[in-house]
This record gives sequence, structure tokens and C-alpha cells, in this order.
Amino acid sequence: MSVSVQRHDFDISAEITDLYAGNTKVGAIASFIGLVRDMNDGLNVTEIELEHYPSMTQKCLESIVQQAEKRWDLNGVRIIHRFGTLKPADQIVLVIASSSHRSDAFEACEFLMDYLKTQAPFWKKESTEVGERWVEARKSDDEAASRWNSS
Amino acid sequence: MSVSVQRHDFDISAEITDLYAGNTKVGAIASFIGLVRDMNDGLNVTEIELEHYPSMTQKCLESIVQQAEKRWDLNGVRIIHRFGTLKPADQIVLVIASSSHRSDAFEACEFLMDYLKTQAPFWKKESTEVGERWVEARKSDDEAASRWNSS
Amino acid sequence: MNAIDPTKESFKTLKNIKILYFARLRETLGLDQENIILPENVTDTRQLQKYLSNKGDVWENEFSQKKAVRIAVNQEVVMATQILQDGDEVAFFPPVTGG
Amino acid sequence: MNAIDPTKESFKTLKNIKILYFARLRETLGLDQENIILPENVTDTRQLQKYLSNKGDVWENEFSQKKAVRIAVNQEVVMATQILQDGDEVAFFPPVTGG
Repeated sequence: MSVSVQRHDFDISAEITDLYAGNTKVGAIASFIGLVRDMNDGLNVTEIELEHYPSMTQKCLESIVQQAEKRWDLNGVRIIHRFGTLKPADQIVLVIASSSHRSDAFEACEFLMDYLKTQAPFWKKESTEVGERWVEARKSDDEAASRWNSS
Repeated sequence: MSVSVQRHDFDISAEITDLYAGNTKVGAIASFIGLVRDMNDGLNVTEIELEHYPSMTQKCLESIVQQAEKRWDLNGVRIIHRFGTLKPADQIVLVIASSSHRSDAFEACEFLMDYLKTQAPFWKKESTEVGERWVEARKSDDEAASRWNSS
Repeated sequence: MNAIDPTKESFKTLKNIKILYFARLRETLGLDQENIILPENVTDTRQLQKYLSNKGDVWENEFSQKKAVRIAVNQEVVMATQILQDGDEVAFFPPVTGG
Repeated sequence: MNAIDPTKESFKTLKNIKILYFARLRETLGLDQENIILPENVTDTRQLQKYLSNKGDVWENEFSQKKAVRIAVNQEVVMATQILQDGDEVAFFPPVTGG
């Protein structure tokens, strides 16, 4: 398990290579990258500021990874989440789940993103054409996370 | 849309960068890499030979991509599938789906893999400790593909 | 779609088709492709399978429905029986195992 | 878990806690963290919220339940009311929006 909360950018190829290097049991690697979009809720976004709660963030992400490792047969998990000032098209988050089996890798990756979205202590503030604003949490994210309770 | 059937390896970072370069509408990139495992159905695999049906493969993969583009709101799709001789830990297949929204990217990526697995004309022959054998199709792959019909 | 070319009326039943064999079939039949003129009584994919099965030995083994064989006509998988046209490319192969 | 230290019996009700405010709360309150000694009548997270709300103005606005506020005690989100211990780190923040 490997969780990083960092200001600097990341490279998915390097992370994937690190994650499975030499492990010939891995047959499937599912990954997700979240990017800054230039538009949100009808306004142009020129920049975002990502704030977090350092002493909680790491613990929270590690706990999410442990939950995924209990539910699915995984060979490796990697999460990187950035903080600080980011611009449109910048990478925000990377989640990788590797497994012997495709469905485990896919489900774990989606679960990790859903839980991260609703539990990890990050907050986005957008700079828009009409000033700054804090991004509001989305009901659709809560719903996405809650479907893992029943399955 | 971009589909490649090729003998040579690929780099996921380069492919992702090509796919969304400059498109600040993209918020979510889901991807999948399939790798050669060193063990399958209880036998050690030292090498696989991937055969395909060239004039059909490209058409088939493009048709799968078109189906995904109809079902989900996608900004870009990329499929690379290799053929020829591959060894354990070698990359076989790459699927990338990008969207403004995470659930579209995830679902399209999983759909593309499920359909590719059951429809694209590729066949694997494994070299094992007890000789060569053609890999048998899996019922679980047919089931994975069929769930997209009802949803 | 059984279009008749009036300039070649006497050859109207002559259909040239190309057959491709992949993977296990290619190996057991020892053949990757062939061009054949369809016999008059072979007009669709099902009859073609029976015709190939009647060649006996490994052919019977592969085409007598004991083994799962998929059929594509002109690079598209056909699920039901399909009428064959002159110039068709017919491919026989096992269930796919890529990805 | 209300452990009593017999060597400090006269201070048994004194609880020092650290409070952190994040994102919108940090900005509207103009404060990112503070250390407080809990008043005797404030023993759990719900009472702490009421206590902060009673400071009026922006505090009332943020803590009178008009706005969604999440609470973490010692870096773990608490859903129900939780008893506060000496040394606890309590964080208040809006619903998270990372990823």
C-alpha cells in the first residue's frame, strides 16, 4: 500500500511500473486520473486552490486502501493526491489498483475514488471570472459512495 | 477515436497525454492495462503467442468504440492491442476513456474491456512447462459482457 | 440480395469465396486460407460448415459442432445462418481470447 | 473513558482541546486553529458546537446547523455525538470536495 499527499505532479507510467515491477502475478491494472476542468457549475475556472488536513489526510487514505484490500483480491494499490495551486488540465489525483483479475482491479479503483471523494479531507476553492468560491459537495458523489454499502 | 493493433509496446503516459492534450473539458481519465501473467489455469506460462485476424480486428475495435461513444459522454477513447510473442509482465492491451465525469469514464473503460475480451478476434496460445496450448474462452468473460445489455 | 448479373447468366450459381481459418482451426487443419467455388447445394454458412465437416478426419472433428466454432462473414461475426454471396470472405475460429 | 487522574483530582474537569477550522470555516471565522479549555458544561461534540455557535455573528452562522459542518475528533470523522477527552484534536470543516 502506498499513499502520497503532495504538492508536485506525478507520472502514471512511473507509478504503474513501480507498483507491479517484477510481479508476474498481476494481470490487470485499473487506474484513474482526475484533472482540473476549465469550467464548473457554469463558470470558467482559471485556477483552483486545494486545501487539506495534513494529519488526517494520510490516515484517511490509508484506511480507504485497507477497506479496498479487504474487499478485493489486490496485488497493489497506489493513491496520489495533490494539494496547493492547480490550473486547468493539471492532474489532481491518481488511483491505481492491480490484481490478477480485471473485475477486482476495476471495482477497487472505482471504490477508492468514490470513497476518496466523499471521505478524504480535501477542499477545492475555485478562481472564476466572478471571483473565488468554495466548491460545493455533490449529492451524486455521496450516492456513488453509498452504493458500495449494499453490494 | 483511436484504435491501434500493433506488435510493439506502448506507454500509458504518452497515450494519456496525446488523448487529452489541451482539452480542459476532460476531468476524468479511466484506464486499464492487461498484462501477461506467469500462471494460468494451474500451469506456468513462459511465453504467449497472440494471433489475430488483421482485416477484422481494426473494424471490430472501432465498432466497440462507437458503441461506447453512443452510450456515454466521452471526450476521447484509445485502444491499443498487441499481437505477436509476449512474455510474463509484458503489456497486452491498453484501454483509456476520458470524460468530463468520472462515472462515464469508468463505465466506458470497463465496457470496452468486456466487449474487447469477447468480440475482438484475438487468440492466445501459451507455452507452458508441459507444452503449448490454446487458451480457452472463459464463461466469466461472456457474463461480464452480457451485463451491459440489461443496463 | 441474390443479384443476378444478366451478362453472365450461365454462371449465376458460381460463387467464389475465400475461407480463413484461425488459431486452433488453422493448426489442426494445417491451413490458414483457401479459395473455393461453392458447390450448388451450399448456399449458406450452415451448409458450408456441413460441407467442410464432410471432408472427414480433422475436418469432421472441427466442423461437426462438437467444438465451439465462430463464423465471420466479411469481417463481421454472424450469429444466425447467413446466405453466402460471390466474393465473400468467410472466417472460422474458436471463441476469442484476447485482452 | 472519563479516566480520572488521582494525582490531579482538583483539575479533573479541566480539558484542554485543540480546535482546527478548514476551508470555508477557516475563512469566515478568520481562524485556522485555537486551543481552548472546555467549560464544565461542554462535554461532547454537540455541546461544543452549541458553545461555538453562542459566540454569535459568523460563529452562529457556521455552527447553528444552518450549514453542513463535519466534525473529526483525532483525525477521524464522527457521525454521532462524541464525548470529548483532554488533549483531543477537534476539526470542523465543510463536506469534502477533493478528488
